[in-house]
Amino acid sequence: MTAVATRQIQFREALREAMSEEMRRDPRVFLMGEEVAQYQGAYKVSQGMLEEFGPRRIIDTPISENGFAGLGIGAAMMGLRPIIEFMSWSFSLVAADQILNNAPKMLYMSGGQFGCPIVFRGNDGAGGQLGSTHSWAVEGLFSNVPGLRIAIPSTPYDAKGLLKTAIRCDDPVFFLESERMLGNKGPVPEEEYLIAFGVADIKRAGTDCTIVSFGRPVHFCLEAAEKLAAEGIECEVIDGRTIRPLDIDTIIESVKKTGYCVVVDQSWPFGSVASEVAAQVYERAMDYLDNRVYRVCSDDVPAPYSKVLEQAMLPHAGKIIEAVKKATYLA
Amino acid sequence: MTAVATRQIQFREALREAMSEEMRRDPRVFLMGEEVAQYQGAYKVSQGMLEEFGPRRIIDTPISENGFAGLGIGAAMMGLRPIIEFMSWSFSLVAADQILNNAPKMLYMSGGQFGCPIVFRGNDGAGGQLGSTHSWAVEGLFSNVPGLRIAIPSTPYDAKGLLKTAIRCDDPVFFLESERMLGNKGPVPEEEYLIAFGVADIKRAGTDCTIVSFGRPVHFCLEAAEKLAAEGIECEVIDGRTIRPLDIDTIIESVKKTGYCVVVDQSWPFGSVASEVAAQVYERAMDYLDNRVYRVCSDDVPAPYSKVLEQAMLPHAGKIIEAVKKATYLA
Amino acid sequence: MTMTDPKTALQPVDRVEARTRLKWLRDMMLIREFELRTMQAYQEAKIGGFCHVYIGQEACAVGCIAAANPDDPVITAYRDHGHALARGMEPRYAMAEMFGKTGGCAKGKGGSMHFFDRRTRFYGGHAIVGGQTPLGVGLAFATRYENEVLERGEKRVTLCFLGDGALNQGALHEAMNLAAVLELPCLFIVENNRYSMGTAIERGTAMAHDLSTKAAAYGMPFYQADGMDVCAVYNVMKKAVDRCRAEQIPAFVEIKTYRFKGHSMSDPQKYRSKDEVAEYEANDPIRRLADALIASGDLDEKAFRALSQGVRDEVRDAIAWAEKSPEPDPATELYSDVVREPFGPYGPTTLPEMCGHEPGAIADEQ
Amino acid sequence: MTMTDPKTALQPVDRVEARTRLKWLRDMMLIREFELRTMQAYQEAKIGGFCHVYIGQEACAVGCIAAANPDDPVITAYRDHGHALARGMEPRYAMAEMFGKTGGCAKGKGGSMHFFDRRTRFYGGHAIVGGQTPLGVGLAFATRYENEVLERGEKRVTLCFLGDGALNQGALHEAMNLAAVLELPCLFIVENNRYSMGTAIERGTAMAHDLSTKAAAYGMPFYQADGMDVCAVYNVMKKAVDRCRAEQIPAFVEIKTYRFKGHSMSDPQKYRSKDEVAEYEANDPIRRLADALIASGDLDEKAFRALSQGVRDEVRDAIAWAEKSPEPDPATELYSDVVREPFGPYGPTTLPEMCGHEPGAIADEQ
Ligand SMILES: Cc1ncc(C[n+]2csc(CCOP(=O)(O)OP(=O)(O)O)c2C)c(N)n1
Ligand SMILES: Cc1ncc(C[n+]2csc(CCOP(=O)(O)OP(=O)(O)O)c2C)c(N)n1
Ligand SMILES: [Mg+2]
Ligand SMILES: [Mg+2]
Repeated sequence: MTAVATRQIQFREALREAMSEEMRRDPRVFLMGEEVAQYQGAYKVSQGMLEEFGPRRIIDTPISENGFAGLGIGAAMMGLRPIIEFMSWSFSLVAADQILNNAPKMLYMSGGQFGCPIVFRGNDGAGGQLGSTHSWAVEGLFSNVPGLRIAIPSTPYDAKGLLKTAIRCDDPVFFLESERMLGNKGPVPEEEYLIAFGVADIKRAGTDCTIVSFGRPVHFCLEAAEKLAAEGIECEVIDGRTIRPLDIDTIIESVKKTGYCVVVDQSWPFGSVASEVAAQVYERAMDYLDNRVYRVCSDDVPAPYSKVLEQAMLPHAGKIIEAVKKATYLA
Repeated sequence: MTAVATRQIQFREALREAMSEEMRRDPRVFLMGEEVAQYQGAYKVSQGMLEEFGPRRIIDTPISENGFAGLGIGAAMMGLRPIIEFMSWSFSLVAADQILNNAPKMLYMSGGQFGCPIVFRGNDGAGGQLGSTHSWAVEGLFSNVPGLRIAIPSTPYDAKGLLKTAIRCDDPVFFLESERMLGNKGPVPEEEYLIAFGVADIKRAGTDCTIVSFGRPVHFCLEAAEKLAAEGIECEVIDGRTIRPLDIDTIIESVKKTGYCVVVDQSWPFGSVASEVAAQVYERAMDYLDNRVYRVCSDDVPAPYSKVLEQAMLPHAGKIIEAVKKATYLA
Repeated sequence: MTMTDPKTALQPVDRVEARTRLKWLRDMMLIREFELRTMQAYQEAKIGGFCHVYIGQEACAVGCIAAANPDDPVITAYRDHGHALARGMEPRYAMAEMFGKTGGCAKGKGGSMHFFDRRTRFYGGHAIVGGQTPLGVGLAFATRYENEVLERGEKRVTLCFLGDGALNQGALHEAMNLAAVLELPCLFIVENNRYSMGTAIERGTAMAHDLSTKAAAYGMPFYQADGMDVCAVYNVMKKAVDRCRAEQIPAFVEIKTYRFKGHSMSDPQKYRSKDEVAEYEANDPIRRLADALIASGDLDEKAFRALSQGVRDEVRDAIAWAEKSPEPDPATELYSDVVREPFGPYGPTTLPEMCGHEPGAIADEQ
Repeated sequence: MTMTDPKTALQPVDRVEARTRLKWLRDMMLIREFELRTMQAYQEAKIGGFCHVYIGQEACAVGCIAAANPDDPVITAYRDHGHALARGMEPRYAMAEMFGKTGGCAKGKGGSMHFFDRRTRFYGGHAIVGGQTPLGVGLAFATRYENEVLERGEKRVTLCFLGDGALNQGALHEAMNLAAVLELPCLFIVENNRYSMGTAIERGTAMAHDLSTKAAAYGMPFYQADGMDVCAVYNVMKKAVDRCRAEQIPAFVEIKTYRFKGHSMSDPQKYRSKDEVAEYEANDPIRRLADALIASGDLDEKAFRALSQGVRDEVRDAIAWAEKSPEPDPATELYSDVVREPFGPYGPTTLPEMCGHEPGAIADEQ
């Protein structure tokens, strides 16, 4: 509610602004990926960037994710600052070796000689009826790996601030966007700003139950919180914003206050970000918990194509409301 | 202590027996991988199998993990029963797309038409000073994915029984061995037996603290339990044996009895199998827990080469003893 | 290898009766009609997700599959409607799949990009570019294994279709090398429609002007066909299929084709000119075959109209059937078909309705 | 491309003084001695993990690197000792690395398979077969980018070494195609020692007898050299390097070589005959160069013995230094060098002692 004058822009525009500003600021930054240049981006995130920065800095690639992910890492070892776009993080599986074996370990393996200041970014998560192969929420897999940072914004404001931080970061960052949110509008100031990694954002203050989430499901949490507020339950919705580093302090502080905790995570439940948050909450705040932590994840099945099945599988406000009620002994 | 007469064989021999017996039983079973045939296996697991089964069923491949993993999946779709050996699971990252996008989802995507009865097996985990790229404990990554089973034996006996079950399974199985254990000897009866998936084994009974582990660290747990017993602390050591399905019931039963729980996992901590076990233990037995669950994992850093650093990174008896003491308020 | 000149006569086809060519015409018309109605249904939001139509490329699937035997395995990428139909999947199961209904060929779990049909040995629709190629080699491996180890069945070949974009994926190269060194009868059939999304093949693939070099790198025979002439496709494929079957070796086939529509349903197509599209449309493989059959006296305008009406009816019925097919019930469907041997939360596996009609048709498998 | 006949004269090298060839001889002898002592140290369990020695292949690294400029990036696979030394890493840092000591080139964190040296622009030792090839293309990309966007530096080429086994990894093919379509000056140098572990190249790679087909598939110039003749390697590489530097394009180089020892320290070597090994050993690249230099009067037996003694001393010193270098302290080292911008449990990054000697040497980078 700070300034009514703040302009509203789309999530994709926020991403584009972040990249463009950083490219103007630092000539070592370039953008590479499938259809990012001439096509103006498969999802129009990079629209207009070829025109501004030219074909040496906005670079189309063939469908060779392992190849161009590795190319980016090699370039980063030499001090450039690549932004590598995966049209979808689902396609990053063919590049798993490069992004998991090389990017996050190069500095360590080389005894501090070669860092890897690179951003991998693209669409993550299901929700578009794309079926099993195209619906990965990779945070469930990749967050296990040390040496990397994972950012997962839920609003245009966060997207811009976090992406600028990611691009300036001297270490590899996995930046998880969502095709379902690219058209979302939100306030983004004209002035430059950055958002530090490892700082969660309390998207809604509340006293009765802590809800922790990351990325797109934050919106389902807010929707659930609105409905629950109408029933007199005031939830605190914490948007982690980055998974690595995880701002567990903010979460613990909230749980100590509310005594209840629900974690909402769009990936599969087993060994997920939700498992980790739950485990850490218990470890650090068990004495403050008045009930067990409830986890709301995608169902433990491959992503189906059918709309009804897909909706049944994904976290949504209804499931979150149910979980909060269970967590707070109202159901 | 059942029969002194039980012969002792090596872990690698147990694996070989499981494969050979199943190949004799079912002509649809074949073994494929790098150096499995003429070289007699990079780690001699398949020694002699080329001679017995011939080059049509014991098949050497080029260094093309994504290619031959996919080959196996295609063959499995047609009803064959491939055993695909990864010299190391660390090399499965180049095959991540095939093993994660295809194997565990084919049945679902095809609406029940094409199953994938395949076993991927090989060495997993660190401990041999192989450095960051070669020291993956892939359970930390892959256990997030539904549609597959993950078996991780700690003894020759379990290895044989579980591998036979894996080969007969109509669904994909990731079978995680350990190069560090291949030479370990243990009792394996001459008679045929199978070990069902999802059935944990209590490797040591105890009353004071539950220790849950999987694979090679089970031995460190037993070592710790011995030492703790000398101090009067009787630990119950549960070997999960399979991660998917997870035999949470056996774990919960034990925790209800002991009131304390330590989970030992050779992968990195974040979103790990340990996180999952901890989260489930809290969810199902919070009222029985007299302290928080302690997790012992590898340190959250890339695997170093140096022996002292690597040993410092991995779970070992010392760390487990410390965790048990903390968990039981003795430290 | 000779290419027929666009807009001139089709290649003569030896030993193929006019009746067969009429069937090809009908097959191509069915695919075309199916795809037009697919586009319409997508606009009406009856179909979701990504959807890629096959309009313009019909001669590829029809000509290739005509050259193969019914028990030769077939596998392809996500632009899979044409292959499924050419192989014999009834349009209703295909349409119901895209409508996300239980009657779909994958019970609504796969969608447009993941069609499957056990009965016709159609091993799918695969949406990760290049990801189907190692699977194709695996199918070829299995047919050889069945012959040589299980000692049953005839010599078979596998048709593994891919787009030109897949030339740039490492998976294809590992697959080709494996097929070559293990001597597996897999035909890698590149449907070169000149674009992967908005990327012209020359921008994405080295040596795009001479794909025979890709075959040569693996010592494979190379074949090339004009994909706007179903007869040419058939002739070339027949040679390739016969040789690979007899010698049990792989081969590489380039079919030069074109997609008349956008990459998917949301493609502004700024990367190519209207003139270019019009030029190819003037070379429509359906029109060409129809004209040739009329010229040879094997078809007249009236029969052609009847054919048109026939496929229209069939696709209309398919849509009506798909509309009526029930939505899957999450209570039973979400957790079924995850595993064949249920455990924990997972339910049993069942075959789609489509397979129910011919139980045991492929009892030899699995 | 002419191959020198084994056991005959070496190729004449234009514009290279005898002094330079004497340096090559010493470099090769240093690598040989280093590797012999490495094997010994491994037997004594002073070295752990996987360890792959370069004995027999010395002419490859030495000849190739001689043909490049000091600021041309170099990258290779896990059999990396020879490249690191040829590039100028002092043996002590290499040996200490394998001893797992803080004085190692990667502070004991990398090990035998992961040598790195910023000062000499040696971008590592990479242990996933083929995994270094996209990185190599990235280095080439960065050199072009520096010239053309950052407008600094000279035209450079990247030497990207790989084993013949990497020919079968998809990563290489994606890398080659990217280098070709993006026009990046990367030399893919295959050290074809005929085996990947126990797999003879013919068993694993289609068209093994003519690797020029692999280059042709990407429209790259192809070069081939006798890897047992350092002069031949230099001559061929000089041509390749000069052309790729001038035209800023990629190329593919096959160097025919042989490893005299097993794949790693635990290889029974049943896949090849003793005779075969003996035949290659009779063609020892070090012996050949020494003989040639003696024949031309540029070296005598006494000078040769002095050289031998020199490298023995140098490696003995390296071992002594490595022995004395301290073990890393887990309290500070385990959590350092994970990230450049520390957070949570992570400590700061520091350069290895090796780099301390020339601070700012590559200040232009990073
Ligand atoms: C590994 C991977 N990367 C990217 C994509 C996104 N994608 C889907 S189709 C496509 C273009 C493929 O073109 P082509 O192979 O020529 O097939 P066509 O669409 O022409 O039939 C791309 C980039 C994908 N599905 N998989
Ligand atoms: C992706 C991958 N698969 C398997 C291995 C195990 N491996 C290490 S070296 C090697 C053989 C490589 O041979 P080649 O490339 O010819 O190199 P050379 O040993 O002859 O120098 C194999 C299979 C690996 N490191 N990476
Ligand atoms: Mg195409
Ligand atoms: Mg080799």
